Amino acid sequence: MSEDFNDNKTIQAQSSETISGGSGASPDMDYVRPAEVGDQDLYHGHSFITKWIFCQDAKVIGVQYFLLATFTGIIGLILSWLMRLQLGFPGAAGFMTAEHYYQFVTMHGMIMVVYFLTALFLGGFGNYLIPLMVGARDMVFPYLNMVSFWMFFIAVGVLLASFFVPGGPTGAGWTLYPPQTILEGTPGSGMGILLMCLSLILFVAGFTMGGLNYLITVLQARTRGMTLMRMPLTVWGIFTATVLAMLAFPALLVGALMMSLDKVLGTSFFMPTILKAGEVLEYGGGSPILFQHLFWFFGHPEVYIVALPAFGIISDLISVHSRKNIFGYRMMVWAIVGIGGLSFFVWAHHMYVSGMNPWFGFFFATTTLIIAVPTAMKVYNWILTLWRGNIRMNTVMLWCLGFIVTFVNGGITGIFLGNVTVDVPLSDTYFVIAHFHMVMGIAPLMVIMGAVYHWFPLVAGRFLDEKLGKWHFWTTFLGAYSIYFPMHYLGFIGVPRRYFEMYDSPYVTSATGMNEFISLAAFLVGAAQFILIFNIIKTLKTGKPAGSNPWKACSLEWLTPTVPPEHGNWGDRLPVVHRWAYDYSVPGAKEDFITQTTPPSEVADTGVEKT
Amino acid sequence: MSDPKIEGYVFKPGFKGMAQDTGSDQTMFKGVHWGKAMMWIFLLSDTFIFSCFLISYMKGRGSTLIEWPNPSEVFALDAFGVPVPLLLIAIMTFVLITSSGTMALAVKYGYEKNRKMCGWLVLATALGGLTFVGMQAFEWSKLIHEGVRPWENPFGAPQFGSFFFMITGFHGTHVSIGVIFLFIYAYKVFAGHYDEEKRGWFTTMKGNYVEIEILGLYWHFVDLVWVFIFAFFYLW
Amino acid sequence: MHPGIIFFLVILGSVLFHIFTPWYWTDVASNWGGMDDTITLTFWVGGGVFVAVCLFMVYCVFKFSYKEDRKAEYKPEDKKLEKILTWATTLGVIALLAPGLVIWNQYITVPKNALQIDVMAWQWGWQYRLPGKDGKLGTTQITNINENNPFGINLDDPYGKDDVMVQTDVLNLENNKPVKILLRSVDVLHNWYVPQFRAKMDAVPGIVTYYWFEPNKTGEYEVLCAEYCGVGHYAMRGRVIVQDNQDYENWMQEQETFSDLVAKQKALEVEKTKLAKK
Amino acid sequence: MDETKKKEQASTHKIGIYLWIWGLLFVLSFFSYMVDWYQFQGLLRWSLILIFMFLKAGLIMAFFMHLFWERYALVNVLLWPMTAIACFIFLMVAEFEYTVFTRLFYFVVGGQ
Repeated sequence: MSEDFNDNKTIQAQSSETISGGSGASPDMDYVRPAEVGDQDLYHGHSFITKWIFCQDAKVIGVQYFLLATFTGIIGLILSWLMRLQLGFPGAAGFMTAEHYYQFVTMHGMIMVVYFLTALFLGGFGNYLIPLMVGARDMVFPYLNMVSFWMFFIAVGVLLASFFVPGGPTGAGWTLYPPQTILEGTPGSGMGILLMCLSLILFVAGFTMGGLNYLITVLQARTRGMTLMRMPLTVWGIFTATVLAMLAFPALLVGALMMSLDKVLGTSFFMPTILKAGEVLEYGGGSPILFQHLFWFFGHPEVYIVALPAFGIISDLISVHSRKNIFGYRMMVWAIVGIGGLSFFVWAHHMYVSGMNPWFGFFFATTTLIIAVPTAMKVYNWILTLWRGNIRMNTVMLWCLGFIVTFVNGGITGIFLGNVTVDVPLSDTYFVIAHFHMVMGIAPLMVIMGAVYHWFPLVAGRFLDEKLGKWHFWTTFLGAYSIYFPMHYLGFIGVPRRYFEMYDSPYVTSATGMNEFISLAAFLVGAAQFILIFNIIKTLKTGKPAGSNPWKACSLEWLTPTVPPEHGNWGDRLPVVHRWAYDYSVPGAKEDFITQTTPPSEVADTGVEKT
Repeated sequence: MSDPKIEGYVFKPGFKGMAQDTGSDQTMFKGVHWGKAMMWIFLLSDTFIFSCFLISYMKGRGSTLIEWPNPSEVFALDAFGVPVPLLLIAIMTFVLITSSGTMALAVKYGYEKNRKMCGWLVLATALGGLTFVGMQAFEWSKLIHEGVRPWENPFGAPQFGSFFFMITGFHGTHVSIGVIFLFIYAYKVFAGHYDEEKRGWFTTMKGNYVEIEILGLYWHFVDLVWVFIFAFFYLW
Repeated sequence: MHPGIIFFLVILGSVLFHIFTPWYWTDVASNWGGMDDTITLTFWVGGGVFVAVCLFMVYCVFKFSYKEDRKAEYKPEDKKLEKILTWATTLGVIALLAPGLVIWNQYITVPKNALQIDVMAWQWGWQYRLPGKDGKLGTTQITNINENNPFGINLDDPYGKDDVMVQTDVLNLENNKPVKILLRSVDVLHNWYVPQFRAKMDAVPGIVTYYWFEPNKTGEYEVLCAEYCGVGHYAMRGRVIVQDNQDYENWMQEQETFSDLVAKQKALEVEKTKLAKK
Repeated sequence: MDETKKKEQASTHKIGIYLWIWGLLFVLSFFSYMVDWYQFQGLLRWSLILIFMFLKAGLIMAFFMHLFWERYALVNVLLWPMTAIACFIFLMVAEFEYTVFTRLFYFVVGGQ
């Protein structure tokens, strides 16, 4: 090995060859190593089918992911309306039986967490933004990327098919805890649960293909000058989330497979001896807790699979629209990586009252509260980015502010639930529902919406309508906050979750009014999302043209030769990166931003501190 | 392999080198082909799958009160009238390690652009894999014949059969997929796709002998998993 | 209207809601008042952070709104400030965690004098078994369960003979006497939860789980199932009556033991065979 | 052309090392088989099984999969996630011991 090492004679590349443009004040200053890997060959589609359907362009795949995830999300939204209708106004919907209610609860949860949020952040934003932001022509394996989307498509198809099989979709709760998941007495315990498991397995397989793409693109296909520590935080968030997904989904896959075997073959992985309707079933010796461990070994990283891309994206949005660099970039990166790593050591905080080994409580409470520190640091850095900034109060910024409020609120209630003692009275109550909807429902939704308003000018070349956007924001934010903030207090009373009819002890009857109010707010918030759809349709044709780099951002995705970027992204020459993505308001600079591709010699007389 | 040569980049050894590679632009794994990096990350993910299987197996076996069948006896085979413990498993291990060795040599000859040697060795690996799958099929049918089912078995805890069929089945699927790809790649080597840098069927990338190493990684991983299954399932 | 005002009103509204809410926890009726204290502590610390962060945000929104002629500050990092914030957060977290762990330690350490109660759950109901004069519960097996042996007590276990069986969903408890709830389930997951006692734990088929508490207010309380267990989950209720020593003893006298039941069944059997013979 | 060929050959290893490792793997497999043949029990069995297993796994990864020659950046990325697996294993051992304890205590042995 050491011999090989000595052979490494470096050749100083000719600087004239490597400078990209530049005034040439000091060539050495602008030197960037030549490319290590040759330019990527891409398959360019010719027909409608290869250009828009079976397409290998990551940007199109990203939009496909976005649209399909949104479609699935709307189904999840409608299910939530039906649930809230039953809870707020029992009996208002005649067809609503307990079976249906539990089926809707289950499908709502699974759709929103896996098929909506995960697919949208990683499949949607990941595909669109990663190649653009790291300066690649496309994902490294475009064909695999295409297959990934179509696997997702099939997975969604299988999931939705379960609505139409005998017995309907599974109604086991999105956590799918055995034994009840596959026993009579739970709706959809026949075909429903099998299709759910199959759909999850397909999703994991498809996602693995996409995930490998995202990871290798970030690790191995960055453009010249793009170091890891110059990447926008969006890429960091999506990248780390993908790492988590690659390592966490296996546990879900294994759990789903074993549960299917329990159902189909009658194995007893998760099934102990069971007495049902006076008869002892042919199961024995299995361990229901094992499934819970497998599920949450996946499930907790899954929370961060949703949260980390949101953290990354929001950091970029806040920075761009405050015209100020993100505060403590290094800290932000390490916080993302640290949260990601720690998330594999906290899973059983979902299981404090599950009957697992009671001593685990100490371990998991400690690790869980440790994870609160990097998370808090991120929050501080967001508001410190606003501080002494020059804040544009547009729709994107409003979504960011909405995110901060809801995320801090949900994060704080997370500390309640992560601390083992406090969790005991609150777990399995509405407090939990309120907490996770606030922190991984509403907060990521704020980010998605902010990101849509922010990047729509890039994707479509036109601005979304600001006025409609503000209406959209305020109804969503105020509505969602008034759904979930009061809901915590139902949990304090001790109302358990997953009740078809609200628990009507004397303590709760007083809360009927609040329940109705929550339902009304839920209808309103759901309806408000259609403002966005209307806005998109309206502005696709008539919106104000955006032109190049409309927000005056520094990062690479805005610097493509054409808007919207075409297949291959960069025209003839890949960009060369000279600095991080956050050089806003540098003293002495002509404008209040310096793009990542600006060579140092051009801004030699400004006060740039970090490159 | 050894450090590649990259224009304008001085390699540092050890952890310093790691910090430098990580902090550099363009690539983190210097000189590592995209496909190879992908295969490594995929194998990492697959490691988690097999780990979850084996951890579940440990949990399941550890918490049952019914006695676990003694694998040494269950998997014994009569040789000339004498029951030899784990005989078939020992031969299977031998076959798989043999095929791993031929694969390793195939990679070496591939990088040396020795088309003939590489092709024959990949083919030999494929045949080894096929033998392994065949023996596994024999083992399954023998056990099924003896009354072992995924849900019950005459020897003890019912989970024995469940975990046996699930884990060896999942591993066997990996081997079978590997065998299919080995045959395909043997054909590609003999046809000279890597010498003339022919593009693949589903990719725009140029053919390169690094693909043999990528396939090799997968194949060695299958062997690696077998090492763990052998230790935990058959020897425990 | 400036958006900052609305954000401010949201924060103010949250605080006011918390102060004036008519919906809050029920009066604690067990020894787990410490849980309420940790919640209150978390509220003070967490709520303080929430309000501080959000108000700071509102301040920034007002103070640093976009102006054409202003340039934002350029300061990529402030190591000192970040260090201070990290340590302050760490301290806060430790302050929250430490009492939590102490009380958890109490939660999983059952006092020696606690009365053991076997809570058996099924879809969808509860029944209870208390130790007899020997103070010990007999072992059980789900496969033993039949109408003569509703709890599946192992017949060869001497401790099981005098076990007191409560085959309704009403359980009586003695005030100020610690009880250890031993949970088991014959089919799926359940959770025996009385909001006023604060404590809860899942009943898991195949194993026995436990928790303990000491009721300290007489009265009648409702038992809820707090772990989803199929379509009947929302209606799976029970009742607990906490009584003073005398009432409790009286109630205890009325209950049937396992050997009573066996004897009764045997007598019935004899009667039957007699009738058949006639 | 000549130079590039030389370079490529320098990047592969001598055949001897592969044959050596190959042989070692056979020997180690034989040893672990012998653990069962001689019916070692208890701690000895476990430590021998684990030692041979890790040696075999290590040899395959280090030489057949070339990890020994890879740069630390790759090696570290591959090995750090194993801590999560280790944590999972460790906790599941504690979990199955607890499960089997409650099963024995409440369903078989009794005398509480």
